[in-house]
Amino acid sequence: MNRITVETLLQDLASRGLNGEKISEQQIKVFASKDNFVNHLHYLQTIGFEHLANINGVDYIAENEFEVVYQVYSYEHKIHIVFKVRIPREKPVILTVVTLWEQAQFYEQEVHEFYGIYFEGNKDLSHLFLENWNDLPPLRKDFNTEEFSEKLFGSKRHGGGK
Amino acid sequence: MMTVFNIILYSLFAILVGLIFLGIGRKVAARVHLRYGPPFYQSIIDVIKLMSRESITHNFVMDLGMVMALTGLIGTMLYIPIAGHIAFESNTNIIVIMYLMAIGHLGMAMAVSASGNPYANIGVSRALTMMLGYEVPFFTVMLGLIIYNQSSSVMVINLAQAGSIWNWNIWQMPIGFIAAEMALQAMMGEKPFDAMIAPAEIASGPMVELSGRYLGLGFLTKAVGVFVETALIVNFFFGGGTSVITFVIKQLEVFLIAVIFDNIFPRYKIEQAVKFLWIFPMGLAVIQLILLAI
Amino acid sequence: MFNINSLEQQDNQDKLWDKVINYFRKRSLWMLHYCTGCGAMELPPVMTSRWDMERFGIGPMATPRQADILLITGYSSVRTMKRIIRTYEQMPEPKWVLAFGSCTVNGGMYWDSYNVINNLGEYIPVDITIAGCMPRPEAILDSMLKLMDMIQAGEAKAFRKYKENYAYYKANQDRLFMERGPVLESAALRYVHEETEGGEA
Amino acid sequence: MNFNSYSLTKIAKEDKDTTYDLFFGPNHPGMHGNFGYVLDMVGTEINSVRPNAGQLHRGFEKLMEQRGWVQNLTLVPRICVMDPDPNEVAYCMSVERIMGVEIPERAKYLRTITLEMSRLTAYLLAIGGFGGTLGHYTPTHWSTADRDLIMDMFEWLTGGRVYHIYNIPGGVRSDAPEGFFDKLLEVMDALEARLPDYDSILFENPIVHKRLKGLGYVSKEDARKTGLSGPNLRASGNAYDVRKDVPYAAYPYLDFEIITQEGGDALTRALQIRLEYEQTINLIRQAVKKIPEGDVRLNLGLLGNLKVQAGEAYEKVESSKGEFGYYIVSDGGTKPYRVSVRGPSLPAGFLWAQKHLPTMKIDDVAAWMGSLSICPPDFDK
Amino acid sequence: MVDKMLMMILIPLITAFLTTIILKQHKVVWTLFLAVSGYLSYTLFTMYGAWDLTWSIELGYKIFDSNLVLSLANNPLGWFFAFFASVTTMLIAMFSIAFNDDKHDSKTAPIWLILIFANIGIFFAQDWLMFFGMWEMMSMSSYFMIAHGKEIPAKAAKFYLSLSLVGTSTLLLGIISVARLSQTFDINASIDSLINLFATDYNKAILYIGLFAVTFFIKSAVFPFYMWPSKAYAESPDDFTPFLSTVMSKYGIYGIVLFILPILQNADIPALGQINEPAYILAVLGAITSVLGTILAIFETDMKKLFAYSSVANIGYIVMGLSTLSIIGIQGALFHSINHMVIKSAIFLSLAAVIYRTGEREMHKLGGLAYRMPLTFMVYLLGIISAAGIPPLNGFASKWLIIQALMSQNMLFVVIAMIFASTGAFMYLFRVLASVFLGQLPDKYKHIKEAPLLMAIPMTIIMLLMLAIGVLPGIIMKPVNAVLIGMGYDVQEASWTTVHSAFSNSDLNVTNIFYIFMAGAAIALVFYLFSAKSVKVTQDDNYTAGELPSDWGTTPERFNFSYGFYQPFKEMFNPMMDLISFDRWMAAFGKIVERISNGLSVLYTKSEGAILMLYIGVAILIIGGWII
Repeated sequence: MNRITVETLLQDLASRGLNGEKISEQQIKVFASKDNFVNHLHYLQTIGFEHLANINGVDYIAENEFEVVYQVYSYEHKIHIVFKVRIPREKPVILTVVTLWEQAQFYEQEVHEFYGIYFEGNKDLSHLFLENWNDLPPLRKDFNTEEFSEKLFGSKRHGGGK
Repeated sequence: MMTVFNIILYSLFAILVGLIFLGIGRKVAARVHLRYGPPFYQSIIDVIKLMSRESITHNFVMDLGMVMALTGLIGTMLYIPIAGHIAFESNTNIIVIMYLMAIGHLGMAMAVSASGNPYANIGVSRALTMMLGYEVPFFTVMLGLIIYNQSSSVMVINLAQAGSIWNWNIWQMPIGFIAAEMALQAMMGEKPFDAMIAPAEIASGPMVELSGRYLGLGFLTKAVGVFVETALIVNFFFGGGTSVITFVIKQLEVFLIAVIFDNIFPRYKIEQAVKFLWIFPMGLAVIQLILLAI
Repeated sequence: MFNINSLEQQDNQDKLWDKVINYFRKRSLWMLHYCTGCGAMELPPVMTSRWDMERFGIGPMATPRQADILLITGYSSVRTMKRIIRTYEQMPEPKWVLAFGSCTVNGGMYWDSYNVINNLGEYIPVDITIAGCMPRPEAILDSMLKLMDMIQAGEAKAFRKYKENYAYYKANQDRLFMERGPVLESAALRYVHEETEGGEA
Repeated sequence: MNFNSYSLTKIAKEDKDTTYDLFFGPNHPGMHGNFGYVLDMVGTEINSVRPNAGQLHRGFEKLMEQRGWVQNLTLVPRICVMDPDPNEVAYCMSVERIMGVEIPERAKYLRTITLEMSRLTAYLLAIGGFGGTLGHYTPTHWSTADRDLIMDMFEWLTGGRVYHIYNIPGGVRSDAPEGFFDKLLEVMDALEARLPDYDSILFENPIVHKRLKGLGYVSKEDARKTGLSGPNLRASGNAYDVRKDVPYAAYPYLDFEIITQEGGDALTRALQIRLEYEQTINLIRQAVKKIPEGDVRLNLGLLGNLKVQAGEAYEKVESSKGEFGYYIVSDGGTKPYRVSVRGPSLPAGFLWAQKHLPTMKIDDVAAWMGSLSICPPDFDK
Repeated sequence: MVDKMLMMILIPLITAFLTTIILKQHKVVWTLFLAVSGYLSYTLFTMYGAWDLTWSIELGYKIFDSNLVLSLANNPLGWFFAFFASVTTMLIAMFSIAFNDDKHDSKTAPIWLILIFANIGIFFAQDWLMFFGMWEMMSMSSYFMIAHGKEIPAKAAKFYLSLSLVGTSTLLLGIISVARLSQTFDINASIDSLINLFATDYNKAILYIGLFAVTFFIKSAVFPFYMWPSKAYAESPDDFTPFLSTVMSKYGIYGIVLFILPILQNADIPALGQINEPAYILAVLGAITSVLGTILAIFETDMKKLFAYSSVANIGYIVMGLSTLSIIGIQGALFHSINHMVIKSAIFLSLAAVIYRTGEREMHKLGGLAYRMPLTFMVYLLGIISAAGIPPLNGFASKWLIIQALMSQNMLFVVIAMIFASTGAFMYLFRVLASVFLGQLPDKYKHIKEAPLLMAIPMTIIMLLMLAIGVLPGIIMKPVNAVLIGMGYDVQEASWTTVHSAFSNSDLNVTNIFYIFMAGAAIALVFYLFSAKSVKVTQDDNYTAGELPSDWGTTPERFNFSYGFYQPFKEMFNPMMDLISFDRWMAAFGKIVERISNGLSVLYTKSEGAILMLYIGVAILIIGGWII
């Protein structure tokens, strides 16, 4: 496979209905809809983007949306793609990509734990990190960690935050 | 009355010498590590501290087992001639010594198994497997000595080497000596044959649930064990000793060889260790045996 | 001869004997280092050639049963705290706790985290806290020597505090570990995904 | 009973009483960091494994959203205590990318030098780790003492032994003190002179070879697909190194080749560390030789009030364990809107644990972990 | 007064018929059984020294110009085995009263009594007719004992029976051929004639001896017949297993001592080094038996099967001791026979008590019973200490004698095998201790009680017996030396405390070792008592790397390492296991026969081994009869 540049990649993706922006010579960001993003990721995988570095969520509370970001990289083309999918905040459900990348299992578990996003098709969404947790998923913007810490650990009492 | 006095004296001597050996061993190991190391009497302090601590028992078997362990080793020690002296008038039979030592192993294994911790049990299973690994070659070397001297008495073997330094069995049967040294390394549980302790694998194995007095008794057992094992090698291959002092110095040499090897090898897995013991020391011992038989 | 109770009735007991025993205790400190956080990083230099704490008879041990000192090396998350308490309670007496770093005093830089306890002393008794993030090897060694002095003087008795004030510690521990509802009220908003709850199971 | 035709793990599925649980960590001498595996065992063989993570979870990503851009620099290195500088650099690079600024050349070289020094400390710890997991404490003592030479250099350069916070958005905090580079070269010579010792006691030790050979094999394709990175990836024959592929700092100016090895087992990974150790010393020497004069930081105004315009970027750095990536979203305020950290250990710590461990014996777990350089804080966050 | 000898064999027989009438009254039946074995023990005790006691009956037929006579005679060798067998039986009988309660009654008392009748008959038989009849009786009745009317045991028993059939057929062939040679059925006469045969026709003599040897080897499970005990022992009634292991495994040994040993000793046989050829083969077979038994025992998971293999290994020691043909070796072997009786009855009885309380035989399903059944645990512990040959208990002196004898005969590789086996013994003996008595106590056994009093008494007696024999080996050594004198060896009266060795300065004062042990114990105890007190914690308060086991659903059952205890070790033996594993052996053998007799395959698909052996037995009879 020949090495492709950022520009040709963006054109290619545009022809498939994906909007993208260039961040740097080796990095682009791509916006996908939640309906067919798995197909796009699969396409990217077939053209050499085989390294899934991370999956993370972002809480755009003002727009009432979550964003799930897939960090994909190609060893051949040496291009990094920030692959962004938006989902509504009320019904945060998105398809899983475990079928494409095995390690996505754990990234998805993590995103589920910290944002409460459900991954359809992922069999195990149990908590990896938090034990005895009954509050909001902590990385949501409306979760106030300072107040939580004060209530559970008494952080102010011990002189925290001064 | 004299016998009772002798028994107490010999036991205390063995424990003291064993503990100081362990301390010196730690010091030497520290020097290999480019460290200063603890004082040579550190092990004595450790044991006294352990004895004075609260300890945790799971059931009566633990107490029984640890006492049995020390019993076995002290019993063995009383059976071994030290520079020709012996605490108790007996014939110092090698096979008795080997079997008496087994009480110690059995007691220790029982005590740690009683805690019910799987780590301890894995350690015990490894220790017993290792025992099968080293006893066979070690005994094969002993067999050579017995055939050579036509006696299974340590005292007789010891006396047969008296006189010149060239009478020592280390010159008579050097191959056997190397085999015995390898088996001794495993017997003392030094690397590369310390799979039964293996902190990084099974969290120190048998010792995992031992605390306070149990660990203290364990240390005493280890100390007497070191004394007994080095004393055996000295009696068998280094002609015993003319005085207690030369005897102890020879023992220290044997022990330090083990300590040095301990610090230049990582540990074998248990099956690798047993395979090694059954190929190299066993092979050498058998060669020695064949040479003697011819 | 050796009697653990002698520590508790020290005032009306023979002082000399305790002094002797305390000497042995301070000269042979075995530590269990619970690597709760990053503070553990400065322990290897202290244990190995450069600072060599084995000079003072201090050595690492594998399990709580064998150890005298519990080292809490750094911040402790809620999940770790549970394990620390179990480990601490498994240690035989006399036992001492050394807490490393600012995180164990007031949460340090994690004071407002939702998963890091703020003051270790609320949950288990701490003998010595070493300030700093992270404490330098010299500080660690110094704290060890300080602990030795305290043991010799018979002052290091935090483990008895734990026994005497068990109700206090237990209440604090339970606040973290007992089954509890949401800490913050907003948790009621949590979305429940019908399909995964019902359909696929 | 037929002895050979079926393995113990199969028996375990038929007879429930044969299995038992073994808790490997968190407070276990063989465990690297505060992490654990709950092993379902049959005999001494592992049947299945449940990772027990989260003991180190501090909510980094949440805390970073609540602190200023520069305040976050205190948190960032604490994600990986063994190799902290790549985190600082990756964070700074992400911020700089969003701001669209280019740092001075000298700062680039200083960053490279700190990165490589940090890598050396991590490799020395890894050598010690290999010794420790195999019960061989001599190299552990030696390498920890050797590591202190670099720690002292760090202390001289940055004022901190473990956490340096030397890299800041816009360059580095201050220039190197006088005489620093000469001393650094001396230290490099001393460390290089130690290599034969490590070779003879560890890397060429027959028992080490026996223990590590064939342990935890990762094939070339699997390593690429499952997100392994760093020495683990290169030891499986993949020529991927962020320093070469997506060059940053002063790496484009330095002369080095990506070291790859075929093999993919624990022994290869151990030797990979040994080879890269040499390469790192070489890189530091080159960087010291080539370092230009000039400023070491941009003037970005009062750093405490730093504002970063809206934007986002993912920047990655090659650390001793693999690829550290920082994805930062800024909404133009004085605090980041979102910081997401990509740690290198997750694929190994979770995925490969579930692939590798169920064929392994309890003997090998610690050595396996060490060989994949699993560092729990970077996935616990 | 009726003849003592006759009384002795008739009383069990009569009682056997008596008990069939009141079979349902299990208390009465088993008490009668105890009474009979008590009577036998007492009678035999009074018979010591009365070597002229005989009983015989002429049958009135004539073969080979001599009258057919059935005769019994008191002789040192027979008495030696018979007496200790009876004492063991008595102890087991006491245990059986408690064991065979409403739930567990195996209703086997009458057959067992017949077995005892055959037992006495075999040990005192003076002619081959008596010997063969009793042998057959023993084989049959033991078959019914093992089957005890249940289905799974019946399979094992069938296998045992077919193997026995092979044995009896070879025995019959041997008897016929020897009798033809000596023109009489008298055992002693046939020994003399065989010794003479060695001088004239060596090969034929070896063949005759071989025929007997096969029978004896099968009964005592010497290699290549080492595999049947694991099946038969495991499936037999739990209170009968001790008898099977202690008494019945000695028939072959008795046969060898009675018949083969005098021939090898006195015949003119080409020597191989210091020892003659057949004896060397015997030694090698013994060595293989003990090594194989040990290895198989190490890997077994069923505790009764494990000790079945352990018995096999012990028989190996005894055979090795006998094969030295030296005084020390035979002393050791005979001593070890009795020690094995005592040890194995201790072990099997304690295991029977465990099975009685828990109903479980698989070791990994048990655990922690020492805390609930301390006495049973102590019996088992002392049992394994002596079984491992550790002083100051009884197993040591006999093993020591055997090792000394082997060394003095320069049988170097056999000694190594012996050491391998006796060190390996630690592994399997300890494994049962760790798995059954130590470790975590499963929740379902939390309320288990100590064994009932009637079980506790015989176990305690055996425990004391082990200690007594261990400290004063003379208890057994005196009769042993009587046997040796009876066999024509030149030995002195045995001492109470000391056993002798062939080497210089190597006589062993066993009592002294006991003193040394006690001294060690005293010193250890001082250290123990002068240390700080301990605190008792519950069994589940264990080091778990800080985890709470309950968080992960770990119950005591799931926190107990006992399955695959020696797994890494076992993997070393995997290639070898294919060869020695019983099932593979059978399957391979069965396949060959399957090919030969394709048409009859239906018959042996169900219990192929049994039918197969039957074939072999018949074939031996046909072919043997044709040759001779």
